Amino acid sequence: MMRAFQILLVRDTKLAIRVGGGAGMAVFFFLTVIAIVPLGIGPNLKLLANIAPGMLWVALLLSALLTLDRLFQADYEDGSLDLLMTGALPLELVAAAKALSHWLTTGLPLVVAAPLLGLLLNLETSAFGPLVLAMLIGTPALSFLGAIGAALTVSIRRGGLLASLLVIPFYIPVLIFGVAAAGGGGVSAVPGAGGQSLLLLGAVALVSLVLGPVAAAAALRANLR
Amino acid sequence: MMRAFQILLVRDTKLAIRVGGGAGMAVFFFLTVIAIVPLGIGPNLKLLANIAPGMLWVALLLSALLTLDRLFQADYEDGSLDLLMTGALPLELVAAAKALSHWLTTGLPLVVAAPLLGLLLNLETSAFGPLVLAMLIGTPALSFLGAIGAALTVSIRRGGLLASLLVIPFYIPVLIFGVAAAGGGGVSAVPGAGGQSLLLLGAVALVSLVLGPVAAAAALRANLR
Amino acid sequence: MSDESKRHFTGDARLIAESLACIRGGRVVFDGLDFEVAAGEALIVTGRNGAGKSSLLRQIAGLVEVAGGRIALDGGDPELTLPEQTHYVGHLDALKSAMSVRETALFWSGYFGGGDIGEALAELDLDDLAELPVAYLSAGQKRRLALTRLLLAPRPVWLLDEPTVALDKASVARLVALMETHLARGGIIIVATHQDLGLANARSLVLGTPQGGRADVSESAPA
Amino acid sequence: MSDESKRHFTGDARLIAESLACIRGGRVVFDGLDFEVAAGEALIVTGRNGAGKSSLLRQIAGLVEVAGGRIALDGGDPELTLPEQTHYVGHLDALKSAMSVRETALFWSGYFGGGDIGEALAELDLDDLAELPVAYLSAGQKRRLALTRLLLAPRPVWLLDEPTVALDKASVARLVALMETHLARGGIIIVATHQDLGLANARSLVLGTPQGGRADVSESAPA
Amino acid sequence: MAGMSELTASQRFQAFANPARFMALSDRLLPFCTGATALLLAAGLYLSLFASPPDYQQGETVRIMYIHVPSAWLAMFGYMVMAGASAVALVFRHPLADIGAKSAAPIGAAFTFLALVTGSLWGRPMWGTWWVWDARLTSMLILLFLYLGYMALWATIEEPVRAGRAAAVLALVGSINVPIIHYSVVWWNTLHQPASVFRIDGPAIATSMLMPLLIMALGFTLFFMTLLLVRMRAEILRRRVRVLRLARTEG
Ligand code: HEM
Ligand SMILES: Nc1ncnc2c1ncn2[C@@H]1O[C@H](COP(=O)(O)OP(=O)(O)OP(=O)(O)O)[C@@H](O)[C@H]1O
Ligand SMILES: Nc1ncnc2c1ncn2[C@@H]1O[C@H](COP(=O)(O)OP(=O)(O)OP(=O)(O)O)[C@@H](O)[C@H]1O
Ligand SMILES: [Mg+2]
Ligand SMILES: [Mg+2]
Repeated sequence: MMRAFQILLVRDTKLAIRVGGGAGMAVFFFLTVIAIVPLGIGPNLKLLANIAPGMLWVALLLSALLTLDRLFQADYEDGSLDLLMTGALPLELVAAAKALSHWLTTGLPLVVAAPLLGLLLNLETSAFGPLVLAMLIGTPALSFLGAIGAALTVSIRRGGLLASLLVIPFYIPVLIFGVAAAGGGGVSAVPGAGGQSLLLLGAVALVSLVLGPVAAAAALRANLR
Repeated sequence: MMRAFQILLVRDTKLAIRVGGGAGMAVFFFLTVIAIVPLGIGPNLKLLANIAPGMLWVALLLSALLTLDRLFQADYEDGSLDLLMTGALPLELVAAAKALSHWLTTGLPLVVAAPLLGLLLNLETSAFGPLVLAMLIGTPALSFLGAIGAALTVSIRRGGLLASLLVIPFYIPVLIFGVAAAGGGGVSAVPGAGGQSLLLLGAVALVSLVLGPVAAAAALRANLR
Repeated sequence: MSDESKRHFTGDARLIAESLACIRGGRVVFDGLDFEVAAGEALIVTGRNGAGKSSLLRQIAGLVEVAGGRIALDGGDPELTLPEQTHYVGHLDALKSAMSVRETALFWSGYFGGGDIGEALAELDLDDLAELPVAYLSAGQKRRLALTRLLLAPRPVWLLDEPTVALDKASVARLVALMETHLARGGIIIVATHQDLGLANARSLVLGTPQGGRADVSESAPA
Repeated sequence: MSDESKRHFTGDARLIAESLACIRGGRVVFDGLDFEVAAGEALIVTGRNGAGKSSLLRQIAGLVEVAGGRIALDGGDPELTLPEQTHYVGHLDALKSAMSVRETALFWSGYFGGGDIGEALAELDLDDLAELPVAYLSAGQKRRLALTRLLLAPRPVWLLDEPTVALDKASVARLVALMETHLARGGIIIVATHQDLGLANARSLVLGTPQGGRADVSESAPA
Repeated sequence: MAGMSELTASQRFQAFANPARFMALSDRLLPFCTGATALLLAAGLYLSLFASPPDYQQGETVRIMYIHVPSAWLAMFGYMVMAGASAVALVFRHPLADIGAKSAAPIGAAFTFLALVTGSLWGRPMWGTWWVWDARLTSMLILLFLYLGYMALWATIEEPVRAGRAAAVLALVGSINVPIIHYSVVWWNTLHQPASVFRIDGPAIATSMLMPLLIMALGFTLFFMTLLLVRMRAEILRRRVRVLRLARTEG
């Protein structure tokens, strides 16, 4: 069973890299989003540094949202999902493998590239450590929670916007704690900026690791043709 | 020929509304993006008002990007595009009809909803006029330029990120002039904030109305199977 | 309109391919292919999987590049391109699950500049299903809906790529009857198939003999 | 592994359906359907388009909800669910254009816990194409690749939904031979088709008689 | 059966995959290009780093100019080569044009990156910041994005013919950006230097600095050409291998 999990993981990652461009593409997209923001809100460096962690997180959410349809939809449309369901691997683990592969090809490369992007946004160097840590903990939650939205909308061709809408509410805690843990402004009410937020972020991430695959599997079953 | 154009336009709009949720979904998505930003960058009202036009425009770009794959990909995958090409309507007009339908279901509703969203972001009421005008002129460019990216990546399943990447450089002028015309910060160097930027935005929009369909048609032809 | 769709096509049209070549994915599929199909004739394209039947049909429909040689409809409407004078029904059904059967037919009829859809749906026994969304159709019903396009607007050349796939026996018989009618009106049909259709006035073209790209055309009149 | 794939299945397994019902899109497709297929037997499901052949096969594979009655594999592996003991080849080919033929076979073999792929590819005459990306395959070649799944891991029940679609005559013969072998090993095959396959040990099930959902099962032994 | 007067498709295809004349020509050209590049770059580096005077305002940092300005020019030149070749490829379907455009992209992207980095390094002492979002810098960043997008498109579409055409369309559409980069300093008042070499009223720059700059620019251009030839040859060989491999899998 672990072999099937691993094989599925490898195949999905390979496909993501070939079809979607994989890691490089994710970073590149992230870069363009980050580059767009100063264009929109003006080149005031102080202001930029102020909102940099927030912007990084918003960009993270977006690149996750834009790639959600990669999770199940292609497999649904070409019939692969039917066959994955007749395998011995429980559907929950199928969903988990796909979410993990999504994280490997979108979340992880962004974590690695984050310091560079922080530079572009004029972030202080001292803020890089907490930022990367927060991203490392928070990004898996984006993929695993995203799987729920992707599964719910799997039978809808081009359900992109709808999936985003369904998922965004789940992303909000990640965003709030993520920004706070990264030392950004965030919702002021979060106390003890760094440590506590990081703990809360970790808790959210852990819950999503379990909740995501289970809910996604249930949603996929509900979408049986 | 005009009849075929109109029939295609109606059909695409209908499909967008049924499958993608259409106008309501676009506004709703826009709303959530706008709602997320304060969470990311903190609830400082002054700051928010400052960057409001920029954020509105960034959100506009994103909802356009997230729906780009709706333009040609479904038709390509199910074989409809093949048949559209054997019709008497030139491929350029096919692309134009699709881009127009994309604007009707994503850009236009957002223009209508913009004042409401400006309120959410604490924008001054006096700024609403220029903002709506700028959006009305700029959003068609997003759909028509977006068509190029969508057409270039039509043969790539889940080309979402790549299409965004290809399109973002073309969106940047729209963003810069759009924000400046809406009275936002924008690239500081843009002179004569309002009027001139609006003219430039208009020029970009006009160019894109021609360039978009022509380039998109060429890209579709290049992607012949 | 439905009267017009019954009119005869100009009797002297001929579809002519001269030393036609096809390259796909960097490999030569066929080359030096010559054939002619006159009005009222069908050309039955056969050959093993991968011989290039679909590629040939797509070339005629303008959907795959002609790598060499030429293909033209002599005596066709000089105002229209060859693809504009063909109906192509390929492996893909070109259906939208969110549209109903009636809407689908209406759309294609409008887009191709055709007329009434009632008769076309009835011909393929879809009138009972007209209000159903396409998502609810079975494979054969979808195929029949794709085939109605042939009847929605009059075009002289029909390109059918394995049209009988998923059809039950009654539907196959219905399709063959439609094809006979089209031929009787002076139409041209090129059909790629692995199944014997029993058309009266048909030549056959065998693609992909083992040696390579060479192809044979032979006259034949199956029972 | 490839030895194991040649082993016999337990000889006394029977696929049993009891007053099975199917509802799709709010409409009853069939109901009160009873049949039994013993090891070594094939059930050929026929019926007009929309009769419910695909729906039945998907029910057995666990992909469409069973609206009433039950379906089970008596004497099968008690550790496994019914879908885990079936190979389903449906209308969709479940292929990824970005993967090569070999990669596709390797993936499914690994996922289903099977073994060597070389023999399976050779059986369907795909070994020459092994390095080609799936995007380059013709319709029939794709179909053959989908069919290799049957050979990649041993499973007693084969569910084939119009498996001959797009296959040329040689491939159909090859497929029929594979089916005979599977039956000889004590496997069970349920195949929905509009074409006569000429299987020796086959019953037939006709779905969707005009009156309504009732169905007939009859013994038959076509040539 | 085949048309007698015409090439058969396989012959045409061989010609396509096998631009033998280009290979022969480039083989003879390459040594000269390499030699000239080495000479010019050596001379240029010596002149710009040691022989030329420091600026009376900028001091030694002005030496960044001798790298920055030629790379910026070649970034734009590279895009024009790419777009020109793309146009030829689209209109005349000449395989070499296709290969040329594809090979020019990474070189142009590298020069763009170099211009961005050197500009950024120069900006720190001159403007007190690594980066500002003014029109020149932004349009240059867009140029990098265009290059990267172009390369990404080539990389994701598997089939060379299709990829080439799609990428050509993109290159042509993106070429609008080149004049924008050049005139950005005129159309918007930016932090960046206005044009001082290519001006209607002659260069506004001291000859002692202009000479080394021009030599460096020439050296960079030859360097670009040399790299382009090498990359095109490699691409042609890669395609030959691909054709051979495909020919081996089934007829
Ligand atoms: C990342 C930052 C920078 C970028 C992207 C950049 C980009 C460019 C480009 C594209 C050109 C060629 C313009 C043309 O010929 O049309 C150029 C030329 C030039 N740049 Fe920069 N630059 C940057 C920073 C700087 C800085 C900090 C300085 C010095 C203060 C500088 C001084 C020059 C000069 C003197 C020229 C030659 C102008 C001419 O003769 O046309 N650049 N730069
Ligand atoms: N996804 C679906 N949703 C709702 N109804 C469906 C769906 N798929 C099929 N149906 C309906 O169920 C009935 C049986 O369909 P099914 O696909 O099982 O028929 P079939 O016998 O396989 O036909 P064919 O020979 O055309 O393949 C049809 O009347 C069809 O309208
Ligand atoms: N999209 C494609 N890209 C590259 N090569 C392709 C493509 N489609 C088909 N080919 C190749 O072209 C050849 C002819 O394919 P084609 O689909 O025309 O065959 P066919 O005769 O229709 O076969 P079938 O009976 O299986 O439908 C095959 O060898 C195939 O590998
Ligand atoms: Mg075919
Ligand atoms: Mg069926």
